[in-house]
This record gives sequence, structure tokens and C-alpha cells, in this order.
Amino acid sequence: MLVLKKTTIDKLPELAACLMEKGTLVAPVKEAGGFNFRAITDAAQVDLIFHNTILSPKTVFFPQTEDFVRYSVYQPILEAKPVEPEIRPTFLFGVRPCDVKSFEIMDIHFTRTGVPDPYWRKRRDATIIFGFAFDTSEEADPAEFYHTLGIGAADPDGSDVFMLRRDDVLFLKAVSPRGENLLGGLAGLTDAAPDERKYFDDYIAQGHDYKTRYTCVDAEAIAKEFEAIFHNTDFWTKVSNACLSCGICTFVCPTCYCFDICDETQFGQGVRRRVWDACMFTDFTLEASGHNPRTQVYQRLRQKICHKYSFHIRKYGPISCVGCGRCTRYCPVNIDIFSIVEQAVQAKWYKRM
Amino acid sequence: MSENNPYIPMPVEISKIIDEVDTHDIKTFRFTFVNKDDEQKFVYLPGQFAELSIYGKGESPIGIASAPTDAGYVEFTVQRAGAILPGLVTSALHDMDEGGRIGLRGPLGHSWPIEFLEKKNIVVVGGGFAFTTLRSLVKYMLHKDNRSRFGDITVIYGARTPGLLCYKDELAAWEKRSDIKTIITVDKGNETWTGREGFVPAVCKDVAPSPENAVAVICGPPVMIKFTLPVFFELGFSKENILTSLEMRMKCGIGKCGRCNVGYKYVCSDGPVFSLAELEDLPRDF
Amino acid sequence: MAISFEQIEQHLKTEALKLLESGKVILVLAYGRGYDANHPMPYVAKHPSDVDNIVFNEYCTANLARYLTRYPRRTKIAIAVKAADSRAVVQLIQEDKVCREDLVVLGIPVYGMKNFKTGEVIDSKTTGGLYNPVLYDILLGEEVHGQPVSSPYDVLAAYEAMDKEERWAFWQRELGRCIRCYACRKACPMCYCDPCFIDQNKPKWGEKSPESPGNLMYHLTRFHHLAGRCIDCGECSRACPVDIPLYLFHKKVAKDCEEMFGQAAGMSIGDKPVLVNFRVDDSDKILE
Amino acid sequence: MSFEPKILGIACNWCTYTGADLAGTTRLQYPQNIRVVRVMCSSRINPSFIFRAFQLGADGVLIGGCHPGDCHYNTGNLYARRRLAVTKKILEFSGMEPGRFRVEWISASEGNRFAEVVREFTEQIRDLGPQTKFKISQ
Repeated sequence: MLVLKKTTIDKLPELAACLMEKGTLVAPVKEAGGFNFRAITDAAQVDLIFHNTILSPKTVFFPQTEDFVRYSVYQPILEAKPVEPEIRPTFLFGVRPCDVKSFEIMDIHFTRTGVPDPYWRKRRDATIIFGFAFDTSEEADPAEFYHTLGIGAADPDGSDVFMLRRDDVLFLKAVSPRGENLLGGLAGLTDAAPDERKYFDDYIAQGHDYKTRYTCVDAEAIAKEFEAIFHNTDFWTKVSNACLSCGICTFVCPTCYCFDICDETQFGQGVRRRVWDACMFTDFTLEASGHNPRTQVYQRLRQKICHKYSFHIRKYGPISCVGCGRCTRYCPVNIDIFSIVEQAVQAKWYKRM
Repeated sequence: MSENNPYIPMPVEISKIIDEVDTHDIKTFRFTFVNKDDEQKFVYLPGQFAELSIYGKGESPIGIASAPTDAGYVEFTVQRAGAILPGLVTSALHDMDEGGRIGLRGPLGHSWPIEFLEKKNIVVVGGGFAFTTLRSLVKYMLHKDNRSRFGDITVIYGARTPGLLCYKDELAAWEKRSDIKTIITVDKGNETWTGREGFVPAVCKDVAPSPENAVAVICGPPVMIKFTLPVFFELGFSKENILTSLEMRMKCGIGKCGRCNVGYKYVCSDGPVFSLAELEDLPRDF
Repeated sequence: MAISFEQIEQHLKTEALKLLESGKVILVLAYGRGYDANHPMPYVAKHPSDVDNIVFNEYCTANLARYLTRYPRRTKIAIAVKAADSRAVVQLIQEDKVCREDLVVLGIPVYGMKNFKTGEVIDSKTTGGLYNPVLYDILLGEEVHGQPVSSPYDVLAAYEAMDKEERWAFWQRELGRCIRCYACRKACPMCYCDPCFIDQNKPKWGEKSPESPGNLMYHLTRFHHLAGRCIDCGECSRACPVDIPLYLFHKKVAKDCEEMFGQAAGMSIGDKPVLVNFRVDDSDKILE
Repeated sequence: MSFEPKILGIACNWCTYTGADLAGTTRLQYPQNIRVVRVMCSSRINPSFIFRAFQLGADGVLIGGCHPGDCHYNTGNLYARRRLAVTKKILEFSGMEPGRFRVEWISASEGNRFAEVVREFTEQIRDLGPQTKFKISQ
């Protein structure tokens, strides 16, 4: 049974308050630099009039710092205490379809292969995701290219509840059983009319016609292509000439997962935590012996792009990019991963086909 | 979160410290487990590594130097590191005394492919203090329960000076045994040195082990590996039968933190042991 | 406007072509097309055929002096500089990071640049407020005169007027947002240390996690390291993904340095940076 | 419990530290709130020392060097003067109370002056109260 409910934008605080009673509500909030997902403390903070956030919603499952152990340097190691993360039922509200897709890609790395990461798993299990369609009446942001990755502007896959806005009405559709359970129990929502159901379904179907930047990318083929040009130093130098080697692109990326484990001690009390790290930083691969396999900017940019468009495919299958365009939008020198991929595509295999 | 959390180390106690070389910057630490359960869980094979973890300093991935046949303890040979940024963990460890307690996370990575090595002649080539996991392998193979599973064993081990040779007592014992051929070389001898002089690649060429049903296991400083690999290739060893162990900066050791990749492989979880054939499939980015 | 962006672009292309063809330089640091016309990116022309890709428009804000220290000494480089950027070149020459002889400076007199992220006009609020480069070998166009000149430090008045509690709260709020992507130091032409003090682990100066204490340590020390060297190009603030107004603090320090030592950064090749210099008659009053 | 300020003193080896020694050997009384760290020259003081000291809980930082012109290394304190002036401005603009940071020139023979400055500075810090802005909460 398809549950389709609706509410109005001006009643959003009521919906937010309702969710806040059941757990932690994480939703887009307007801040000085733009929107970001934050734990909501005041229901009126929730703001759905946004295009996309600065930091991706991965912050909910993979926060920038995650404490592992608390220790004291004066006490024996047996006194060190693992930190129990505070995990409450969480509602992640207003996630764009491309970002929803990123969770699935990150799941492969964190929990579905190798040793599962307990923190990611627990946070992920505790969260209900409210996907939110892009407004297809708006023009697409020039940086975005999720269409290239086969993601529509209104794909409900991966969400538990999927939302879309029609003027000042907000529709909510249950996609997963968890979502259905939740929606059934939320007060203040009304059932949608049959013509609205049709509108909803049409909107989702038309999501794929919404054009962002597009180039023909096939995972297997692009992986091979990047392997072939891996040692083409000229190519990489050319595309990385402008790169400053800062960490913006990796920090805002929804599928970048590299982290550092650091011990931070103050007054003898310390915490071992993981902190986001970026493959663009000079000391990322610096070994204690002094050896650093990636001293040049081009090597680091190559690592980043090949990781997303080649290594990840060979190791896990899908491309590790959802085309949200954040890296391009926030790059201080406008390096565009899409253009680099496009250049690589045009380089050879595309012509051979 | 403490149960089955791969990021939380188990406590171990330093039961013995052996000063290996005359520069005193390489020591072998013997650890015993504080919790006996951990000892049961710490099942490893030669070639694997573990993260030595000191709260307040950090973690450092080190190859396991003892063999699984050594019951009751694990050993790690650690060099005090720090060329550009000081090696906090290794320095702190070197400053510790017997009885000190640290954390241990592991075993991590893949071992030398023991099943693949069975019934074959093994040529073990090591240089400097990178001999650790090879020592583990040799000890494992020489154990009375295991010796019959392997063919002839040849060890070629080199260091810069006689004083820099690790595990001197064991080397001497191996030289006396008849079931293992031990060749020890130094780049430059001193007045008391009566053994061989010469670089490892040259010695390998000189010894010329037969490629017949043989596997070469090579580990050492990058420059030694670089010149030794072609030697074995020329001797007729196939790429699948030349094995080596890679090093990259690691943090998590379980393939999550994303920094030790060479191409699509993570050195920590897919390695650190690779055959030359596998390495050729990867980009030269290490 | 005395000269249009199209004309500058034309001049830039002509000069770059001449320099590359004559072999006087082996690379030209200029701007090229990004993913669309409003998002140009720094571009390195190494071959005469690359020159066609050079563009110049109102969104070409990046400070190309940042890339100078990336090339080994004695690399002959031509660099396109706007007003503030030229001060960065001068400052780098003062610090002996680049040699004057290795450089061909292509000066661009310009005003009315725009921030490509926000479309905001960049004026003396976020940058030095100069129109003409202070150092150039070839001027692409003619010097701009007669434009209103406002002090780059006017914008500080509101912050200087705050009491210390307010200011502390302001900086706590702003620096608290920092995500430690280090774009500020990477975009800065004067930040060329490797490793940066914050990456050192012995002594460990600050925490790596993006929390207030570490952020404060990182930014305050960075402000200090740039004292008397910051040439007020505003790139740090434009690079910041979370819009921290770092330029305010840099401007304040620059203003204080100018008042105390009577010299602004990067104005003349003959100067010595103020903090590696002294005068016997410096007053002790500056310490009060 | 009354507030006892914690003050970090950084003193140059040749003048202020020797001056402090003299204060000690002549049995001059000065508050014990100051902990003096000796450096070879006031110009050796990295501004990060000062920021870090405040972060780690110092209520005040007092820097002592030779009188300008008397530097053991001729010009060290002249560089230090400029640098520390900038440090002071930065602390001030960040919102720190300006009174918590002080630079004094105290020569080896000025034991009296050292004791006096420490007394004065301690009282000043006592009036300002505990430093909470930079201090990292435990």
C-alpha cells in the first residue's frame, strides 16, 4: 500500500516538533556560509528552501570527529575507556537524491566489505532518511552532474520517506516499511488526493528528464581508461596545475571517507579519535621513515580522481561519485572533476565505441 | 562499543627487550598478553603485522617478528623512526622498560602464503631490519612440526655492517643447522668479520638459487628490493614466485581509513604481501 | 571604465604568445576557462598553442602568485598580476622566494572584479583597494586613475569599536565554524611552509580536530605568521567554504604593522619585511 | 577560595633570568604565582608559546628581555620587540584582555625591578580574574 501524506510548508515546524519528540532531528539549517545539516534544537530552524548543503549529510553517519577511547597518560592502559557514542533514533530530513545514493556507496566500504565499522553501522541503523526531490522547475546548478551518474532529480531509492514540494505543499511518501510505520504515526499529516498522487508519481518519473551536465560514463570502461592514463604525467600535471591541494573537495564530498586517527591530550587527559583527513594534504602519505609516495600536487589529485573513478570501481563495483557538484562548487580555483572525467572519456575509449 | 570494535587495542605487557644492533636504535620487544582471552584471539601467521598503540602518542604498524610457534608471546622489532616528523610511537616505545604496558591491535593484513609455499624450496632474502617478518617465516618453517612441509630453505640476509645484523644468536644457530642454508653478508665488514662482504643483489646472483620449484620471499629497504627483483627474474623465477611485502603509511590497518592504497588495493587489508605479478597489475604509486 | 576585460584578455594573449615564442619564459601563469565562463581557473600556458585558452574576465580573482613557489628557482615565468597580486610578487621577492630576474610581470590594472561564488563585487572591503599593480614589466592596458580611493582599513571600524567581549564572541563564532580544510593557507601566496606549523607533531602546537581550541591556535598563529606579510588579496576568505571573514583579522594586523613600523607589505622590492627588520629607535610604546 | 593567578614568565638568559636570580639571592619577596622559563634570548620566543600558554591555562604571560641595545646577541631583543608588539595586538583584537600579556626589559642588575614587576603584574592579573577565554576546558 502506498502511503502518501501531505502537509504545508508553513506547518513544517509542527512536523519537525513531532519528529523531535521521537528522536534527534537532523535537517538543513541556514547558517552564515550557507546551509548545513544540523541537529535541530528549535523546530523553526528547519528550512527546506535550499538547493543543497555545503557539507554533505555524511556528517550524520561519519562525523568529522568520532571519539574512540578516553585515556589518561598518568594511568595504566587498562584504565582507558572506550567512548560509547550517544546514538538516538535519528531523522535525517531533506536529503537530496544524489546524497541518498552516496550512503549506499559508503555502506559498501564501511559495513558491507572487510571488517565492519561499528560506528557507521550503529548510526546508519538508527537513522530514518527523508529524501527530498530537487525542484525541477529551477535551473540546475552549473556544477552538478548527477545525471551523468544515472541519478534522477527525484529518485526515491534509498530513502525511507521521500518528499517533494509543490509550491507550499509538501508531500511525503513512505518508501520503506520503516518509513511507512513512521508516517502512519505522525500527527498533523493529511492524506493526499488521487490527483496529487498522480502528480507525485509523474514528478518522480520526470526526474530523469531533468538535465544536469551529462557525459556518457560506464563504470567498467572509465575504470580502465583511468588505469591507462594513470602514468600519463602530462595529463595529470595539466589538470592539476591550478590545484591548491587544500581539503575542500574531500571534506564536502559525500563519498570521501579517509580519516586520520589522532590522540589529543590535554592536561594529561586525552581522547583517541578519528578525524577526517584528505588525500590532498601533503602529509597524508608521509611515512615516519620520511618516505612520501605522493609529494607532488598532481599525484594527489590523481589519487583523488582515480580513487573515485577507477580504484573504487575495481574494488567495490560502483563509481564513488554521485555528481552532487560540491567539490566543484566550493573549489577555490574551480577545478571541476566532471571536466577531468570528460577529458578522460574523450581521450580514448569513447571514440573507439 | 568495546566489544568487537576493531579500533580498540588490547593491552599487552613488555616482558623482554632485546637490543639488536650496536647503534641501539633497533630493539626487539617481546609482549605478553594481559588478558588471556586476547592471546587466544591473536592468531596469526608469518608476514602479518599489528598496530602498536600508545595512548597519547598514536599507533604504528609493525610486522610481527615472532612465529606462531612461539607460544605465549609476540615479538616486534622496532626502529626508532623519524626523519621529517618524529616517530612518536617508536620513540616512546624505545624509552619504555620491561613491565611497561601498551596497546596492540591485530593481527592485521595477509600473511606470507603458507599453503602456496608448502612443498616448495624457499629462498628468503632480507636486508637490514626489514628482516622481521622473514624471521617469523623462517622460525615457523624451521619448527619441528613444520619443517617437513617445506623443501630446501635458503636464507640470504644482509646488513650494512656486522653490527647492524639483527637476531645474531638465531643467525648463528641457523648457520649450524644442516636443514637450512644461511648466507649472511654485510656491505662493509670490520676487523673481526670473517663472513661475506657484498650487497644483497650481488650475493643473490652469486649464490644463484635454482628456480626449480622455488619461491623467493624478499623484504628489505626499497633500494634493495629494486635491485634484487630483477636478479631473481633473470635467474628464472616466475613473477608469481617472487613475493615481497609493501610499506605505506597506515592508520586504521583494516582498510577503512583510505591512505595506504596502491591502485585499487589497500596495503593493509589486501597486502602487505604481494607477488611480483600482482604488483605489476598495480600502478607504480608507492 | 578605462579599459575593458576583453582588451586585457587580448593584450594578455598577445604578450603571452610573444614571451613563449621568444623563449623568454617557459611558462605563463594566467587564467583559463573553467567549467563555465563565470568560473575561470588559473591556467599555465607552456606552449604557444596554449595561449588561445587564456581568458580574462571579471571573475578572474585567483592570486596567481600562489603558484610561483611551486616551481624551482631559475624557472623563467611570466605571471599575470592584478594590483594585490603584484604586491604578493614583491613580497615573495623580498623574502627571496623568487628571483626578480626569473619573472616577467604582466600587470593588469583593474577594478570591479567579482567573486565567482557569490557574484559580489570585490572592492576595498575584502582586498587592498588598489587599482594598479605596484610592480610590472608590461602593463596590459593603461593605469587607472581618478577612481575613488578608499582605505582598505575602513571596514575595520565596526570591529575595532566592539568591546573585547563582543569581539571575542565574534571570533569564537566565526573561527568555530572552521572545518580545517586548510584552504586559507593553501590559497595564500605567502603560506609556503612545508610542513606548516600545525602539521608538526613534536611539538604539537594545536589539535587537528575542528574544535575551538585547535582552530584558535591555527588561525591566530597564522595571522601572526602573516603579520607584515599579508598583502590583502582576500583570497583566504574567498577560498573558505564556510565564509569565515579571515580578511578582517589580516587587515587589522596589517594596519597595526603599518602604524607601528611605517611600512605596508609588498610595496617595494627594496623593503625588508617588517618582522625580520628593526629600527634601533622603535618605540617601546608599541608594547603598551 | 581566593583566586591565585598562574603566570608564565619567559625570561632571557642573560638579563631577566639573571635579574630574577639576583632578586632571589638578595632575598627580595615577590609572589610565587610566576613560573619562569628560561630562554636564551627574548627573540627565541615563538608567539605560539604565548597562545599555547593561554590555552593551557596561564592567566597571564610576562616576557622579560634585555634593555634594547643591551642584547647579548646585539639585536635579538630589537626583533623581539616588533614581534611581541604584533602578538599583543593580535591578542587584543581576538578579544583577550590586553593586561594579561606584558613585555618588560629587565637587566641582570635589576633584581628589584624584577620583583616589582612581578608584584605589580600579579596584582593586575588578580584584578582581571581567571583567564577563561583561551583556556581549553578540561
